[in-house]
Amino acid sequence: MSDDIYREIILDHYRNPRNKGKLLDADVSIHDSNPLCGDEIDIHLKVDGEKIKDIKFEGRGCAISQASASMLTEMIMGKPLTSVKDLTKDDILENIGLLNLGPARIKCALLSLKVLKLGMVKYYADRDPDSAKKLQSDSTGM
Amino acid sequence: MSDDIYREIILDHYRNPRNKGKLLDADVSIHDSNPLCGDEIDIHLKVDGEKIKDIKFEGRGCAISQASASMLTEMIMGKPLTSVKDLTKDDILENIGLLNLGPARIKCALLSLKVLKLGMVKYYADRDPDSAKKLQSDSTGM
Amino acid sequence: MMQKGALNVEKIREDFPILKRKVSGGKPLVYLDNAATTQKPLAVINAIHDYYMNYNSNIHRAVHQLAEEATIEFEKTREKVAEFINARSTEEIIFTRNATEAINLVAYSWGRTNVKKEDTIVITEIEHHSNIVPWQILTSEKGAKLKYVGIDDNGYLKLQEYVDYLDSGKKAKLVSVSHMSNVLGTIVPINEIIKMSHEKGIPVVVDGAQSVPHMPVDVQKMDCDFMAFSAHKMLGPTGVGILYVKKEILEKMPPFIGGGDMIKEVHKYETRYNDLPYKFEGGTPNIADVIGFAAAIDYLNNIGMDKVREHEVELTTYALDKISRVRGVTLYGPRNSKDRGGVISFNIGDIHPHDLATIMNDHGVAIRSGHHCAQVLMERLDVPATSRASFYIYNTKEEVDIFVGALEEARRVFKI
Amino acid sequence: MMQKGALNVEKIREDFPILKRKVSGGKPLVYLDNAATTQKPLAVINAIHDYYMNYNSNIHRAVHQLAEEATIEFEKTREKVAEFINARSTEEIIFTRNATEAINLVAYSWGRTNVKKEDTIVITEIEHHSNIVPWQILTSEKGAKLKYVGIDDNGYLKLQEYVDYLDSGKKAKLVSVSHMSNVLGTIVPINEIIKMSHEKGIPVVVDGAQSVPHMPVDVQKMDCDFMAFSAHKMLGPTGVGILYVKKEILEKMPPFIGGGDMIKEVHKYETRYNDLPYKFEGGTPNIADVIGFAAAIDYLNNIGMDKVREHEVELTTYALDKISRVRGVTLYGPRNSKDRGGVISFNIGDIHPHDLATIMNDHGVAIRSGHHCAQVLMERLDVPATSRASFYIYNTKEEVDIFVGALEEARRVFKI
Ligand SMILES: Cc1ncc(COP(=O)(O)O)c(C=O)c1O
Ligand SMILES: Cc1ncc(COP(=O)(O)O)c(C=O)c1O
Repeated sequence: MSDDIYREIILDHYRNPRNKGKLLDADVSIHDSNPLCGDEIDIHLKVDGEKIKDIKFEGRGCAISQASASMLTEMIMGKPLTSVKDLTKDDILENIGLLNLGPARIKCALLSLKVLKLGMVKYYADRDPDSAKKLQSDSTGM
Repeated sequence: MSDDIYREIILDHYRNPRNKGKLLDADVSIHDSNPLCGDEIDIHLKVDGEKIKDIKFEGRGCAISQASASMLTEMIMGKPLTSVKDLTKDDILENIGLLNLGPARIKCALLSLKVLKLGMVKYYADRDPDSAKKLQSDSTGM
Repeated sequence: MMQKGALNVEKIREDFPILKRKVSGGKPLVYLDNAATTQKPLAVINAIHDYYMNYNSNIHRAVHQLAEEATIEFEKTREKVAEFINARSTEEIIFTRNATEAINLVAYSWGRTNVKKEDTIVITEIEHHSNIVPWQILTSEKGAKLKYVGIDDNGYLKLQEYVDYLDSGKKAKLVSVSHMSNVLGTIVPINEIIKMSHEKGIPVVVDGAQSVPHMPVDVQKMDCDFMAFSAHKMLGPTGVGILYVKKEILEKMPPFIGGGDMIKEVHKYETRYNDLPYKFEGGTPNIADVIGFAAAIDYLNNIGMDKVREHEVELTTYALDKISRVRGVTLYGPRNSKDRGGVISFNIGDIHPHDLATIMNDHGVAIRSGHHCAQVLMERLDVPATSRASFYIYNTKEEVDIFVGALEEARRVFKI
Repeated sequence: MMQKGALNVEKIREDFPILKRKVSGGKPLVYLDNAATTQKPLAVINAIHDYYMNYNSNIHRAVHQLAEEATIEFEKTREKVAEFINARSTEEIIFTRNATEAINLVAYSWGRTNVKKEDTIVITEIEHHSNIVPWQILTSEKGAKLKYVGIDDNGYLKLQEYVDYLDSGKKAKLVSVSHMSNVLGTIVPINEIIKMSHEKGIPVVVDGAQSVPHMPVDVQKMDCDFMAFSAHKMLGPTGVGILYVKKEILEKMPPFIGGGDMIKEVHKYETRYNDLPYKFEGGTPNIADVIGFAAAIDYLNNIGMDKVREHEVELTTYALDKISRVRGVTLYGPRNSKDRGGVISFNIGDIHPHDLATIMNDHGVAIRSGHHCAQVLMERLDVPATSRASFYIYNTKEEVDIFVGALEEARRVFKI
C-alpha cells in the first residue's frame, strides 16, 4: 500500500515542489490548515481576465498535502477560471493518482483544493456572489 | 414489604405528627431538604443548660421522613445534649423500626437526624468547635 | 391484542433484554420511568460492545486504521442525527454530555455574548430545572430579567400571556421553552411561539428532551434556532446530548469548552478555532456512546416516529381512563391525549409520591416520584411532589393494568 | 520473556479482546497510541454491558429497584476514584465528560470568580491544548495575562524560570501544569512546583491526564488544589472525566453547569444548590460509563500502579535504545526513562509524521502523528509535527521490535 502511495512522482513533488513561494502582486491570497493534523497551505493567485495567470503556494505538511498542492498548481496554471471553479475532489485525486486514500489522508490530498476554492470565494465575493456561494459550500466538508 | 414499612405507627405519626409547629423562642432553627426527593424539615430547638428543653419540627414530605421526624422529637425531648449529640443512624432506624430500607428511602428516614445534627453544629459553633466539627462531618453523606 | 395497535410491541419487547428481568423478589419488571431514561435495545448495547471489542480508538486526529474506523462511525451518527431532526447540515449538530449541557452551552456562549443588563429572557412554568437554572445564572450575572409564561389549571400554556407581553411592546432577548412537559405531558404550541417570536426578532431555544424521543420533530419546519435533547431518553446510551443550532447563529457564537479538537491552530497567546461543529466539541468526545446512539436512531427510524407517537397516544388514552377510575386519584395535565405525551402525573389521597413509588416497586412497577426537576411547576400546582408514570414503545396495556392494580394495593396499605 | 518483567503481560493481553484483532489486511494489531486512548479490558466492557442488560436507570432521584441499584454502583465508582488518588472524601470527586471539561470547569467556576484584570495565570510550554485554551479564553475575557514557563532542549521544565518569577516578587493567581507531557513524556517536578506556589498562596491545577493512568498519584501527598484526568486514558470508557478539588476550595466555587441534579431547591427567581459534589454535576450523568470506570480502577489496582510504572519504564528504556539506533531518527524529550512516561516522540529524515503513520499502519502498527494537541510545544521544538508511540500495560518488547522494523521499512519507501 505505502509503496503505491509514495510513488516516485509524489516524493519528487514533495521534495521539489513546483510553484512554491510568495506572489507579491497576488489578486487573492488565502490560508487554511487541516485541524486534524496541522498541515498548512497558502495559495496566491494572480487572475488575468478570465484565467489563472499565475499561482504559487506555500505550505508545510505531509508528502501527500504538499505534493498535491504542487501538482495542483501545475494543473491549473493558465487555465480559465470557469473550469478551475468546477474542479472536483475526484479531479484532484486522479491528478495525483491516489484513488484509495482513507478518510484521514484524503483530507491531506484535498487541502490545497479547499484553499483554492476558498480563494475563489474571496475572488468572486463581489464579482459573482452565486459562484462564491457555491464554491463556499463545495469547500465545506473537504 | 410495604406492609412492613407502613405499619400503623408510621401512618399514625405521619397523619398526626407530634411536636409539629414553630417554636418562637428557639435557640436554634435549621432547615434542610433532601435534594433527591424534595422532602423538607425544619427543626427548632430550645436548649436549657445541658438538655433539650423543647423541640418542634415543621416539614413536608413522605410518610417515612415525616414520621421519622415526629418520632425523633419524642425520642429526644428533655434528653441531655451529650447523648443527643451522639445519636447514630442506627438509633434512628431502630427508633422507627425500619431496618431494611433501601438507599433512597433511608435518606428520607435520616433527614430529620441530619437537620438535627446541623442544628447542633450551629449551637456548638462557638461553644465547642470540636463537637461542631464532628457533628458537621457526621451529617455529611446522610 | 398488541397486534392491533400501532406497534408490534411483543416483537419490540424481545429486543430489550432488561424487560425480562424480575425485580422485588420475582415480580416481572414493569418499567414506567421512561421520561427519566429509556431502556436500550440490544442493537445499541451491541454497538457499544462492538466498538470496544473491535475498533476503540481516539478519533479525528490519527491515521491508523482503528482511528479511521472510529472516526467514520462517529461522524455517521452526526449524519443520522441531522437527518432525524431534519437539520440542514451536520455542521449544525453538536454533541454534548446531555440536554442540560446543551442548554448551558447556549447560555454560556450565545447568552454571555448577547444578553445585556435589563434584557429579558422568557421561559415558562413547565420548564425542567435544566431550562431554568442556566438562565437564572445568566440573568443574575448580567443583571438581566427572567420572565415566566404561566399555565392554566388544565396544564396548558397560557400562550395569550406571551402574546400580550409582546403586544405591549415589551422586549425579549431570547425565549427558551420545553416542547413537551416532562411532568404534565403538555405539548406546547411551539410553531406559534416560534413564529410570534421571530416576528419580533427573538430567537427561540426548544428543549426537546421529551419531544424528540416521542414524536416526529423537524427543526426546519419548526424553524427553531436552538434545540437540545438527550440520547438516553430515546433508546441511546447515557452520556450523549445533542445541541442543534442554526448555522448562521452558530457561526457567530464564541466557543464554550476550550481544549483539544476544537481548535485549528493554537499559539501562545492566540488561537484559531476549528470549523463547525468541532469548535464546540472540546476534548475527547464520548466516542463509544455517540456511535451507540446511531443504532438507537436506526431503531426508531425502523419503527417510524409517527407510529411511536400513535402507540403512546393509544396507551396514554387507555391509562388516563383507567387511572382516573381509581378512588382518590388527582390527575395533572391535559386530559386529551392528542395534546400531550405519554407522561402521566398524579397523586392519590394523602399518600406521598415516594411512599407510593415504594409500594409500586414492591409490585415490580418502576415509576418516578418527586418534583421531577420541575419545582417551579410543583409550586404552580401547589403540591410538593407527584407520582409519574411514563411510557415508551415497549409498554403495553397489560402493564398499565398491573400498575393500576398496584395503585389499588397502595390504597389498602395506606388504609384510604 | 515477559514473565521476567514487572507484569505478566501475556496474561494481561488475554483480557483485552481487541488485541487479537488483525488490521491492514491481516497484520496483528500493534497498538501504540495509548496516550490518546487506551484499550479496555473485558471487565470494563462487560460492566457496561451488564448495566444496560440488567439495571439501566436514571439515578439519585428515584425509589424503584433499578434506580437504587444504578445509584449504588454509580456512587461506588466515586468511592473508588477517591481512594485511587487518595482524596479525603468523595465530595471532592466530580464527574465530567473528560479531562478537558474538568479543566474548563475550573476556568469557568473558580476562574471567573477569582481572576481579575492584570492577574497572571502561569502555565508551561508542554501543555496540551486542553490546559491552554481555557486559560486563553479566561484571561482574554478578564484582561488578565498568561505566562509560560519554558523547557530546555532536553525537554525538562525550566523550573528556575518559575523560581525567578516568584522571587522577583511577581504574582500569579493560579498555576496550571501538566504532571506528565503527552508528547515528550517529561514528568515535571510537581511537588516542588506546588510547594513553591503554596508558599506564595497560589493554588495549583494539575493536569493528570497522562500521569494518573501511568503511575501512583496521591493528591494529598502532592497537595494539589485541583486535578483533572480522563477515564478513557486508563482502561475506562469514553465520556468520563474526573475533576478533583480540595473541599475547602470547592465549597466556595459557584456552579458551572446548571440544571437537574445539581440543585437542592429551585424557585422562580432563586435557587439553592445541592451538596458537594453534586452541585457540579448538572443533568443526567454518563451513568453506564461511570459504572464501567469502576472496573477499570479495579483492574489497575489489581496490577498495582507501581508495577504499571515499572513495566513502562522497562519498555521505554528498551524502545528508546532501539529507536535511537534507526538512522535519521531525531528523538524528543528526556533520555532517562526515570524522568519520563512511556510516550516517545520522534521524527525520521524528511518523512512527515502523517506519512510515517500511514506506512506504520500498513504494518499493523498504530501510532499517532501530528501536533498531539500541543502546538505551543511544537513551536518550541520548531517542528510542525512529530510521530508518537506510547505504551501501556499490554505492550511488549516484541511489539517494539515490530514497530522498529516498520521504521526501517519507512526509510526504504521514502528512499532515505
Ligand atoms: C496532558 C493531557 N491533558 C489533557 C488531555 C485531554 O484529555 P481529554 O481529551 O480526554 O479531555 C490529554 C489527552 O488528550 C492530555 O494528554
Ligand atoms: C424537559 C426536559 N428537559 C431537560 C432534561 C434534562 O435532560 P438530561 O438530564 O439528559 O440533561 C429533561 C430530563 O430529565 C427533561 O425532561
